[in-house]
Amino acid sequence: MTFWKLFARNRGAVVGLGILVLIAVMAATASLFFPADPFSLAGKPMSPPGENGFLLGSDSLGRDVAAGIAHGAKTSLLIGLLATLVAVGIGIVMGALAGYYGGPIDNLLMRVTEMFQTIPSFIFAILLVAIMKPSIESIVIAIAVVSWPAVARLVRGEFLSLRNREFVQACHTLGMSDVRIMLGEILPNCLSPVIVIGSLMVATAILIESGLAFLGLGDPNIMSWGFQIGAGRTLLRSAWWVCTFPGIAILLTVLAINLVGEGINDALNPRLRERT
Amino acid sequence: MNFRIWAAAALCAFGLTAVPAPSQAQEAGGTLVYIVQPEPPSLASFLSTSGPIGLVAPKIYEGLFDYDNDLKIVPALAESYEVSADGKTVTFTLRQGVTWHDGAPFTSADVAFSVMEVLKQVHPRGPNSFREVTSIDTPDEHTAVFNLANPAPYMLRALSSYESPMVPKHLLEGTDLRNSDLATSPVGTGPYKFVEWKKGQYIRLDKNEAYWQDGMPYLDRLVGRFIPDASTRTAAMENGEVMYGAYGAIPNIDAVRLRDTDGFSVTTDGYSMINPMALIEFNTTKPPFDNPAVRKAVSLAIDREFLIENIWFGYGKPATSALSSNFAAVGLYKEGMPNYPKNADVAGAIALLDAAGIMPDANGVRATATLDLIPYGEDWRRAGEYMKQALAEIGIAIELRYEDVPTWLKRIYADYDFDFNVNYFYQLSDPVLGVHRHYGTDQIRQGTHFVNSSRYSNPELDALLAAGAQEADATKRAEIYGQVQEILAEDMPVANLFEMQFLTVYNDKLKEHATSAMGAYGSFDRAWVEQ
Amino acid sequence: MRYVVKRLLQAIPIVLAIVVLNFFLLQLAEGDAVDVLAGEAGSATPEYMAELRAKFGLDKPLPVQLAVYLKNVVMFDLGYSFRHDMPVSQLILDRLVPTLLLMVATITLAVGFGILLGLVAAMGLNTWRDTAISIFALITYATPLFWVGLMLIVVFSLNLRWFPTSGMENFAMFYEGWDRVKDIAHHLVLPTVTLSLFYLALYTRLMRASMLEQAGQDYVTTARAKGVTENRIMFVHVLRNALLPVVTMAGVQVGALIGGSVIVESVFAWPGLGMLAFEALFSRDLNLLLGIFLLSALLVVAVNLVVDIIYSSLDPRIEVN
Amino acid sequence: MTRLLDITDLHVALPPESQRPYAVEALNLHLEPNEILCVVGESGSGKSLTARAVMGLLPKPRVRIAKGSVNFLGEDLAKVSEERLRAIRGSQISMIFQEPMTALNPVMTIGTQIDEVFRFHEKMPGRERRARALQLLTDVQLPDPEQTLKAYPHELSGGQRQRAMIAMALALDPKILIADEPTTALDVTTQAQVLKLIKQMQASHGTGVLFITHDFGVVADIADRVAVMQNGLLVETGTTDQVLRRPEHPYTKALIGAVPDLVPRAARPRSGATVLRVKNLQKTYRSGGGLFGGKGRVVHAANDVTFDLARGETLGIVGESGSGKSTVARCIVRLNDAEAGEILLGDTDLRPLGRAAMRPHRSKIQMVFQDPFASLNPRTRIGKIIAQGPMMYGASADEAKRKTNELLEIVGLDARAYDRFPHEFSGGQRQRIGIARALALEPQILVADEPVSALDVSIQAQILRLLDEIRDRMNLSMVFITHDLRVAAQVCDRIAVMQRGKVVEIGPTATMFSDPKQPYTQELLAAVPGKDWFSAEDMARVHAT
Repeated sequence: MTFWKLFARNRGAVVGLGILVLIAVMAATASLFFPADPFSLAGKPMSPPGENGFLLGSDSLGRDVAAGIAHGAKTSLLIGLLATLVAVGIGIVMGALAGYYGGPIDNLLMRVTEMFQTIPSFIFAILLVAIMKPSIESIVIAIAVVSWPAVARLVRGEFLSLRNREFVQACHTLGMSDVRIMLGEILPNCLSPVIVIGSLMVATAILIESGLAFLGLGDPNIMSWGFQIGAGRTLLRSAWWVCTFPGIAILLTVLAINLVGEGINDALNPRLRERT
Repeated sequence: MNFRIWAAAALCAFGLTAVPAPSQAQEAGGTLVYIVQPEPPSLASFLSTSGPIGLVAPKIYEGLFDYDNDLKIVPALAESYEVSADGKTVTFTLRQGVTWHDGAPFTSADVAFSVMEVLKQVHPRGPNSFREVTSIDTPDEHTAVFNLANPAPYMLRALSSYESPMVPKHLLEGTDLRNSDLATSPVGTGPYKFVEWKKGQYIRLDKNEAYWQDGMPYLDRLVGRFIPDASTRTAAMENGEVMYGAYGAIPNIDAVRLRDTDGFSVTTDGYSMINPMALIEFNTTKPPFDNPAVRKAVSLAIDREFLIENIWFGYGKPATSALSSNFAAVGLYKEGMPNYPKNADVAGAIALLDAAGIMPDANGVRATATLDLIPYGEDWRRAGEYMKQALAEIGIAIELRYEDVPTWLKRIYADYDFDFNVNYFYQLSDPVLGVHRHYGTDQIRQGTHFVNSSRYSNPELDALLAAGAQEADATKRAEIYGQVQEILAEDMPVANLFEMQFLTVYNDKLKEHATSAMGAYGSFDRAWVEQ
Repeated sequence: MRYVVKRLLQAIPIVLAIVVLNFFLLQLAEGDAVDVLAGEAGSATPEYMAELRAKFGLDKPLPVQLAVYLKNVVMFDLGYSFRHDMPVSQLILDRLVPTLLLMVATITLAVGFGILLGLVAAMGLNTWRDTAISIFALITYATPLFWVGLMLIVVFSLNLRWFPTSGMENFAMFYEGWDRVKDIAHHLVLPTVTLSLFYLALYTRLMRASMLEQAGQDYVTTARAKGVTENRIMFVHVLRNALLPVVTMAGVQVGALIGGSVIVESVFAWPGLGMLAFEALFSRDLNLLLGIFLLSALLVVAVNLVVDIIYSSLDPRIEVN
Repeated sequence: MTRLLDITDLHVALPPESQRPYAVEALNLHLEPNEILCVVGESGSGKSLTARAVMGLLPKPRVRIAKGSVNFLGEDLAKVSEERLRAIRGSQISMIFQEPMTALNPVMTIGTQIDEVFRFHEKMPGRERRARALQLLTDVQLPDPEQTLKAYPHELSGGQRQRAMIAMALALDPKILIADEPTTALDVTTQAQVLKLIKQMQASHGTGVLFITHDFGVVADIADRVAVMQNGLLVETGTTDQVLRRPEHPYTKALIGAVPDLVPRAARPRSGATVLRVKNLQKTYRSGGGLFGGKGRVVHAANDVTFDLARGETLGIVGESGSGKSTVARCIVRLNDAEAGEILLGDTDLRPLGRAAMRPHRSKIQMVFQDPFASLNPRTRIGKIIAQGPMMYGASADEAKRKTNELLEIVGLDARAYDRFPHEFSGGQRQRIGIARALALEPQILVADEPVSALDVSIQAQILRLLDEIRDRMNLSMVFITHDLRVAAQVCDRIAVMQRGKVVEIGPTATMFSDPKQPYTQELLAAVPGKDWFSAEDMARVHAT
């Protein structure tokens, strides 16, 4: 069965993908529907949803919450994707080297991984952002730095089991180089679980960004959902819409990504195919 | 008014306010849980004027004086004082029968030690407040004579427990002041005794049974709680878990809501001694703000009322001069200064820029700059975001920068690596104490915080400031500061935005907590809770 | 016992590496503890600040500072927090009990309910129960923590008045003895629920997947072939095997939990280590922050040890030694 | 005598998207008391699902009984309630499985798992249950039954685990024992013991045994009657003697014909030239221990192994699991590094060569692997799998493609295979691809590590034939690793028998079979299942028909 057929068997995953596509479309067309700068003071501050021409209300400065969500989608998705890409990149390199070579290299790299897992990750992320100054780049780097160990462990496990597979040994007997074996032979075979864990990591990254923003560690120049929540959190009791709608946006996105991740997992994981 | 008359008026006021009348029958007993935010680094009010210390330490330590809401002197550890005719000797008569919390008697030796060895040496503002004090004589246990090099009328306004706490000589003498045990377990003469400090949770103070004011304090216990999240502080207030929160502990938006809720009140009383002013510091040494026209354009482009209405929810007053309008009471404030519009004057700002030859490029951008924001809370971020929009209107493109406290302090005051910076300063009870530090050439002190980071230097102004500090005659002094304000309105090294009004939110069951000018920095000796 | 010692010895290089890494990272941060202290104090002269730096030992070259710190750590001295004017060890110990309370309560709740929900979901695979639990798990996972926390306060503290909003104890009363225990437990409810909701989702999903995987194993067929009832198969055979990955996960999560609680500690004013670390970072209280990293690393090592022991009692194939 | 079990017109339906509608179709089969009925078939024949259908253990709801009845002493097991089935399972009908490691719950003691059988079927005080369990373990000849009761599955050897499974299955004296390939995962000597045990237990309890297997040797040793299945259909049934000696159905004939004869084929003349000489090869594995002391276990996987290989010759290395035969093979192709000894390819000692120095020699020794599913990269097209070897040694893309097509033809595959992925091929076809890959570099020596042990018997014969052809055609020398003496007899010119890392005996195949010198060799030969049935004359008759 093709991947898509398997994927489509999970109804939740299809719904999730639908939501995700909608969000992506929203991010891509934000400038069409909300041509103005999302930071611009568009009207009466603290207008409830539906009033004064604000679909989802306005915040304490009179900025359009809906415009913020549309423009922020781009940033939040970007942060999620970039952080995940970087984390997966580091994780694959570390995990591949450790799993493939084993022995002292494995030992060393796994100690390093363990070290990063032993540091309380959220505090470490805060520390990195504080040192690098809050900006999109520093947030991406910080999230990636605290996320890669999980990928590294996963990839290492896959490499450990795959490196003794007969098809890899066959490559050895052909005299193939290590790099080529790692990249050309083993890596493609362990991508499925990496894709699954990566998809969930995107969701986690978006959550971490909102958490950092809550603590005041967002980039003040770029509209993101985390920024909106940070800006609206003290208004939660007086103007619930300012913080709630971006919160719902995060919830929906994270939910959708998780559903899609599960769908990918079901489709890629042959063991589970039989049971759903 | 010459100095003598000024002193006599003060004495006179003394008599009028010596016995405040209770507005309602007090009930003794009970505990007051109030918000202390953030958690203070220590309780050494003789070392630091950090805000949260002020919320706790003045309950334990006392000053020579207290001040009522009209800034009039109220006797505390000093029962009365007398200023000599030349203004160079001030004699304090100290209260008898006062003891430290450990039982030792309070004497003039403690006063001399506190001022000469502690406040003048290690207190951040002490060297300034007491700079004219050359020595203190203690003819007997209850008399302290301050010998001054020059008259220093402002000194009498800096004798509160928050500004100048009296500390126990017998516990501090010969110790390393900066490393004293008193920092974490203070011993004072005040109405409450220090009992316990649970880091991250609360500071507990119990009633001082041996307090010199009979029957006071009314409360059995004070507990200062630390609650990091603003929304939770509001919730705790609503739930009755805390009854008092000052210095914006409850965000203005919530304060406005609680104001309209039964059982809670909001007051702006209790901040008249600190006189906070929100402002923008410009780096006058590099483009674009080395040009006064650009600085003035910024001041013109900002809608001060918008800031107050939408970010501080109506609390605050547009700034109209380099001095706070609160100085009108002592005649130093000058009305009608230009360049401080209530509402944005975009056209005026653009005209200024055009006249200065700063023209827009193809994208309409005349200048670019990075705006640093004081990292003391969300409101300032909102203010920055507003300014970014407002200044875009006049073609100044802004990048916002929000860093943590140490990074920001170092950038602004040590490295001078900034374009302009949103900040707020306490103008305090006299310009000498709170305003001079912005503008004087001698206040360009690299590495010292909250001084002249604009590096604005104007000999003419320096001379005026020096004269103003020593001028005893109120009329002449008003004239001097009038000129100061005119110069600053034109040069605008600092653009004052608005006079801040800090809010105190309290549960209506709590009575008589704002009896002094010090407000939350006061002693709470007369506060009581309706059971 | 030898195993415990061995594990602790193995942990030493990791813990030291964490300390050294963070030591240098923090040097990259602008400003130092003196800047913060002076900034808070209102104003201070450069001379005074230099004096403070000398006192804190911040004027020495970096390697010397590090060497001094490491030397002290080896002698079980975590140094002095100049900001709090207290020995770091005392500060941390004060916060350790609340941290552990929150951690243990959260893990217990999250793992307990996660196992339960995962079990129910797996047993009613593809029924409405399974769907409902999966959706619940996803939503709790996807909702930002602070939003949940604030909403719980609004509903349960302000509207229903069931629980206090914040803090660990009632500071107006200063209960003692048994009353104090009840009081603390009362305060513990909301933060624990908030924090565990997030982790609950992870455990629920893991448990469900693990149950499903184990249910397909050969030994289940064997048990069926023996005529063992479905309930016993589920609750005795499958459950115990399915718990293994959950236990492993719980061990891994502990490190994250200490840091992840920053937001919950902040919202509920819970006096834990997360908030202390957060404050220490922003006041450049190097000794304190390193001390917290050190302690949490040790905590993680200790918890992993406990997890290993639990694991070996669940899985006879793993031998502790 | 009444039949214990009467299966009539049984249809087991597969899920809709499967290749065929029924896994088992119109099956009629019966089992008498005190009889061993072997159901034989290749993979996919439906033999295992038949067993599960009887037990009510089909993976419902996707696989289910669509039609027919399973009559067990008057009850139709296809229709009775789940409750009733459960009561029958374990007490009246019980089952043992192929893989005793996974079939036992890893986290429960043997004692508890046996105890469950009693607890769920009889009311018995704990003390008595324990006594019965002990007795059972004694009956199945487990050493130290007391200790075994407390042991976890991983603490026992494979044979012991299967004995424990048998004890569990026989705990309540069931009328029927279903054994699903119970000895397939075991070594040949252990297999012989377990088969003996099953037979003994069956005889002493009078149990009817439904024995599922693919191995005619085992059938010959154990069966009273035989049923042969193919693609879900029963093709032939009869007494063992009938089916094995006088098969009627062509499929049965073909199957039996494919079973390699235990009588070695005639040895071919040995050419003089020696291509490979292995001298005193030494390889040890250490486990445990580590940085903080503690002595690890040391396993001598290859201990002073010496042999040589002549041009065109096939040397078999035979042994049970753990004997070190695979280690030797891997050391020769330098997948593992031996610590000491010499591997002389011509005049070059390969053993000490580094990666780079080894590279020019790689093409001369190639390997064929055991598992046709694991030995091909699932993400790479067949063409690339075969062509990448020559291309790495400098062949142009066209050249490599031409060569690949040539090789595909040699190994009997369609040229269209070039652009396909491994999962589109059957096990036998994949093994052909594996061979083509090995041949692509035109090696002098082919090391084949159990190349046919994962294949069905008919496919196995084809692959062995292919290897033979290739060897002749290319004048290859071959090192052939196997555990199966039948295969060895048909392929090898000489045989080396290994035990615990040592070569215990080496010599020409015929001598080895007719006159084994070492007790271990004798033991191995004695344990080969079905050796008495398949004498040369029988085989000759089968082939003749």
